[in-house]
Amino acid sequence: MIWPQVSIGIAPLLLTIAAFSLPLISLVIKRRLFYHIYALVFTIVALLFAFVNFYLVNYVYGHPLVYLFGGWPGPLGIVYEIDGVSSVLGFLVALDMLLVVIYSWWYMKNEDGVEWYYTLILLIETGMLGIVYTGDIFNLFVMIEVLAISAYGLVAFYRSKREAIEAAIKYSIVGATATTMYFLSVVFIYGTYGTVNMADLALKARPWLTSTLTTAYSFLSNMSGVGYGNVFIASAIALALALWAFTFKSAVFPNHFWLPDAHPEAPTPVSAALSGLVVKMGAYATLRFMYTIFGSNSTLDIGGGMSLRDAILLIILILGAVSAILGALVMIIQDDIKRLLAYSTIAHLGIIFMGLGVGLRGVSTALTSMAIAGVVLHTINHSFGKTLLFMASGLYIKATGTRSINFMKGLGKIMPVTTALVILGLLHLLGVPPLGGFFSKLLIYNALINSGLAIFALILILSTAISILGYMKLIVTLLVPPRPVEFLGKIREETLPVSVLSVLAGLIILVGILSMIGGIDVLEHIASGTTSANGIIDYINAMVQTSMKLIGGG
Amino acid sequence: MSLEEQVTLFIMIVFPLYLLSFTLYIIRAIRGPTIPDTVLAIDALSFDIAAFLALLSILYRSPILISCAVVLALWVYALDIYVSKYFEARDMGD
Amino acid sequence: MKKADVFVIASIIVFILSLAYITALGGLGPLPPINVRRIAINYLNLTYNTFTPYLTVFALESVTSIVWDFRGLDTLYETAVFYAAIIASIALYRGVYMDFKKNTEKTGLSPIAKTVTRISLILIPTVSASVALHGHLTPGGGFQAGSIATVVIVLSIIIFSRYFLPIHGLSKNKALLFRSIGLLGIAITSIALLLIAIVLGVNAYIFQNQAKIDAPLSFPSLVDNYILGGSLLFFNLFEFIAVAFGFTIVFLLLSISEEKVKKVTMDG
Amino acid sequence: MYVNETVVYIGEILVAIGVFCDLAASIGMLRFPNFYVRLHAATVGTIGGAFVPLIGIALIALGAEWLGTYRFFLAGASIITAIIIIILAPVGSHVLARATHKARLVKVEPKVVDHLEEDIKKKEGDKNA
Amino acid sequence: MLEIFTLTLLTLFAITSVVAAYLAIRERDLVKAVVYSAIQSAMYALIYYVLMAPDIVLVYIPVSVGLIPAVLLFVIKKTERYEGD
Amino acid sequence: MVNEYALFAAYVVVLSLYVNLGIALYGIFARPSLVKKLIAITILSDTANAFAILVGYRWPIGKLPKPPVITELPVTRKVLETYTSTAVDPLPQALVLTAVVIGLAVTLFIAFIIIQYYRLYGTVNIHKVRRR
Amino acid sequence: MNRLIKSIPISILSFTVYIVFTGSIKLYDIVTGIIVSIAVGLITTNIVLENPKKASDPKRFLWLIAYSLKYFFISEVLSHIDVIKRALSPKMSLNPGIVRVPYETNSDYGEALVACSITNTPGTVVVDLDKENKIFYVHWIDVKTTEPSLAREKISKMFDEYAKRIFD
Repeated sequence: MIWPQVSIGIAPLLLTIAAFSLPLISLVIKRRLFYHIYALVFTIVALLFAFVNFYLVNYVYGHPLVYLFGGWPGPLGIVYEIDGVSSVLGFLVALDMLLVVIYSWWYMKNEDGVEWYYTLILLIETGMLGIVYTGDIFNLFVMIEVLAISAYGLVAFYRSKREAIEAAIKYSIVGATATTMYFLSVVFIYGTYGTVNMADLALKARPWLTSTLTTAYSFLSNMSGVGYGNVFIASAIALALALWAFTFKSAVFPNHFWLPDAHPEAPTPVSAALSGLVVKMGAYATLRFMYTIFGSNSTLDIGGGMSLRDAILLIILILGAVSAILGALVMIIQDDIKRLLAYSTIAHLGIIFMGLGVGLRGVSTALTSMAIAGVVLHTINHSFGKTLLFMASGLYIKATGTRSINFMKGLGKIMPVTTALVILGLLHLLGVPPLGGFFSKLLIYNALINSGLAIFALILILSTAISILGYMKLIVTLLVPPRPVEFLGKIREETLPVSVLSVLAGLIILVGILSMIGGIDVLEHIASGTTSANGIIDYINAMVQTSMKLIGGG
Repeated sequence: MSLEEQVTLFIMIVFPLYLLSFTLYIIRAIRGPTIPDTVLAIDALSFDIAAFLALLSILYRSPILISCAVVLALWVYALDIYVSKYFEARDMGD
Repeated sequence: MKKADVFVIASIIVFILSLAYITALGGLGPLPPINVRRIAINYLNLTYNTFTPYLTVFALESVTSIVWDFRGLDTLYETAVFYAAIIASIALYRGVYMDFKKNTEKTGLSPIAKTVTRISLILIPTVSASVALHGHLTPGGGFQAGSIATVVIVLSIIIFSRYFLPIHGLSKNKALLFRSIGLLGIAITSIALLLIAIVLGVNAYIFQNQAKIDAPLSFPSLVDNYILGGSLLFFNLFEFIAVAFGFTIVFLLLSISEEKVKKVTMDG
Repeated sequence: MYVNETVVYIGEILVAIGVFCDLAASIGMLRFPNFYVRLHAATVGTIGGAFVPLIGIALIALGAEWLGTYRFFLAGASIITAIIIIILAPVGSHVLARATHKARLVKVEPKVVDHLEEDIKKKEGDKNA
Repeated sequence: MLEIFTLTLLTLFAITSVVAAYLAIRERDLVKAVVYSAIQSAMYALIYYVLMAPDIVLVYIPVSVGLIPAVLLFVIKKTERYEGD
Repeated sequence: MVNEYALFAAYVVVLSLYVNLGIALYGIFARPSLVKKLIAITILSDTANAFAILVGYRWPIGKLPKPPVITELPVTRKVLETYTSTAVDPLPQALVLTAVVIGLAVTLFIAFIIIQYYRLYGTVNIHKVRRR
Repeated sequence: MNRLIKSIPISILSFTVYIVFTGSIKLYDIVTGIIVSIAVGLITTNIVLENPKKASDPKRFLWLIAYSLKYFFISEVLSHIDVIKRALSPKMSLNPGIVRVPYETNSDYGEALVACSITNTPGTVVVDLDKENKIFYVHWIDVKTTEPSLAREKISKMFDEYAKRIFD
């Protein structure tokens, strides 16, 4: 019975090993084709494992799955713990990265340094899968760094471009500060709770659960003791530091300034991965901290009136709202197509963070689950949509040789398929009904309205309305009758990138269809595994049950 | 008085003197006035600290702490070399 | 002082004071604590414990045990971070080649320093190898030893010149080769028992060192009553190689002359 | 009979000498007027203040039975540290002095004579001529 | 006795490190700043030593006293020495 | 007397860490030179590391704390008991070990980028670049 | 193979360092020590050794030991006392300057030995050297003479003679 367990732990590890051996092979084999195939093979393998995990968690076991590294029980060793949300996101990461790698095949055709590029791409995927799967806050820190440093490297990939290097510097200095703050937060948490395991923390932060989960409690207090010092204050400061780091990583309002520089300057497939996936990791970590560890009725949620957790959630809501508006507003005046898309990313992250802020006290679990389902769905939608748009922008840029929208007038006539797909993607991001984007915005909107946060629901609508202008500008520019353009003859649409775009468009439509035929219910069920009390109990129990098997004879 | 107590007492007596000289070194290191002065002070300070660390490991009765002294001695020498190279050469790699 | 500076300073002071105030309120209890935490006692207890044969590392050093056994995954990915930084730097320098110049007599620092460095070429690698190979017994381990060994690399680049290492057969590509071998060694050690277990049809964990209650395989830990620490020894050895050569790459890249790099990296 | 005691006492004497040298060196560091003169104080600090006490510590460790089996490690590592110091410290001072002189960071003042400066000037004069 | 002694050491090292860090940040000559930051790192290494963390000292001294100043000096040599305004 | 002094000294140490944190943040956000920012980043991560080690320390009251390494062989129950009751917490040390290496990696990479920045802009002073 | 034989002196030195640093002679230490010392020897032979025959001559080692005894117990002590006196006396009697000191030893190692010995005795520091004319430029805290040969007499005659015996 090794197989189902190993598939959880092995996927990121395999990618790391692949990344480790690529430079070694590059000393021997210099064929460009080989690198493409190499990266492709390993991303496909990772996708298989991610799919297996997704399937196992949601359809076979129905409760979170745990892998103990080194055969050490729970809080002693590192634990990978996959619940519904993380299995979905892991699958999304693997799928999206596969498309990015296929697209890179075309995009990196004439670039040098492909072996380093693919090494870093593999490490980015390692980092994201690790973040999503891990059940340990310090391992989360390490994985964030794996992700971050490969991202810095890829942003600086066009080394002779001034803007790229400046963006990389900004990104890396800000990122280094943020991760150090997160490390400080981990130290605070360890100092207080005496553990860095998420499930363990989830139990320790909920004193009321100890009477329900007596076995787990006795096991865990034997392993990692009980709290130490003033738990309330230390958790508050740890959470503040951690959220600061996560908002940096997700580019939410006061800390968004690096994103519009960094994302456009990377090679286009990397921009797609950064905007589509990497920034979501901050939101995912926030979800873990605000719902799994310090969820409702936790240490931070005590006292009358507005609890500290509510205050933090409100701050998250406000920050999300500000970035939603700000991103949409600034997007309108952009002339650079990649910058426009980057600002749109900020707006959408604002929406995601607004969804994350719903779980205030007094809001029912069903509503919170709805909001989290909306967050997950919006993450999926935005990933596909933004990946599509960035990849298409890469096609345009290669065709015209510039990133300015003004020079792209009339490209719709010359590249009809691409433009059609781009319009589909834009409508998707806007939230036009039959497409996926509509349902996620609807879910978040419903959750906000029903939990008495009508103003934020209005802001969501407002942000969408403003961003229509920006998107329309792009669509209109692409569709207007072309002026006599000099590049008319030499542009043609190539098969490979366009087929990747078509796959993404298909996925977008698929998400829409699935949402209509009951996918939302499934997603809400999955999300309730993170938000509801029973879900948390499952989360803790899964870790404890697996760990206790190892203690047995000892 | 056993040998152990006697050695401990001896180290305790020696220590304030060490700290005093460290303080003087640090004052020189911070006052400068030029970079070579600072580096020279750090140099002497660190070699003395290596000896001090060895004494500490006897005082704390944990002999395994000693390996740090070697490392300190090695790397402070390297610091000298970098700074000299910085001033002497046109390029660090030459 | 500018207005922005004042603002920054003020906000930082507020941040610091609030942090200090919160700690003073007992955010972490008395600092430093009087007793270690329960989990620490568990770690200390399981480092070398013949009484719980299925839950122990069989090494004497708790920190190295945590680093490479209890939380080995962290360390693997930490190595990956370091690796990513080096790969990103190489990617920044792609297309730049080292130049060879046969004579190192005229370059570098004073001849006395050169002569003495040659002696320390014996001394330092020996010491660092000792630190690496006793990582499971005394403080130290792969990374520490690797960074001690880096002294040699740095010194020879700075004292002799950038040509010294390539002349004596350690070019950037060779260093990359050795580094990759070290990294692959780490990776293979981490899944070695798993691979053997798949062949034998038994259970095993990734990063497993000693036998567990449901996983019977283990690395050799005691040979002739001498403690080997199981996989820690291999991890330390490979990490030593990987780190030393990783730094070699970094400093070789840093030492390339600026004109040469500019020619390649400035134009598209 | 009293091997341990003797060894330990010798070691303590060496450490005491070391501390004295150390203090003197640090005072010299503060009082001496310029970098070149301070170099000599630094030499006192490294040889008298680090090398000698490290040998002394090695002796103490050999005699200190309460430290357990690892005392040999202590002694050995102290000796290696001492050797490293006596090999590397002079090179450090020399290299620093040379760089300082080459880069003209510090004036050799007060001075009786500066042959190095004279020779450098002579060489430059030869080149120019 | 030993407690007081340990505490005194810690306090001294901590204060020195603050002074060195302050100077490192305020200094306009970047080479000096690097040297000051090396002092600060050495003081932290001593704090780790007193706090019984030999493993950290072993990794920290090479990294913070040795390698990072080396890298920074390489950087300063390749870029510029004084921090403007 | 001892206890009061202990408390005072502990506060001084912790406060010094916070002050260093503040100095480092000031360096990162307010100093114009990128190299200075890099130095500040190293100081920042040092501070976090020192804090972690302090959290894992065992106060030297009664027993002398020891490094987390077993030095007595053979390891009997008694040896283990003394070991667990005197050694300091190894976990923060392991975490800091990882964090130091990660900080080093980031620093190395930022250093490389700063050099490249200078090649392209001719300065590492961001104020000067912004003014252009 | 030739290289292996050539590297034996270095390997022995390396092995000694390894064992002294480890401080124990269990089987594990000896086995790893032998492996490490052979590896270090093989790698560094061509860099470190000029003439392996010299390195395996016991007479030279005896001279080295005699030299170090004389050096540590006489020259070092005297010069330490001198400099400490200067540092502590209320009126510093300084008379510094840089003087030429010629040397005679021929090998690199001899040169380094003399230079390190001069620098390691407080009161004299080698600032620079001229390899072609075989001159050290020594910063001397108390310049008694500016005549190079007399300065050699005062500073480095003993070191130079022993260095010739040990390394030439």
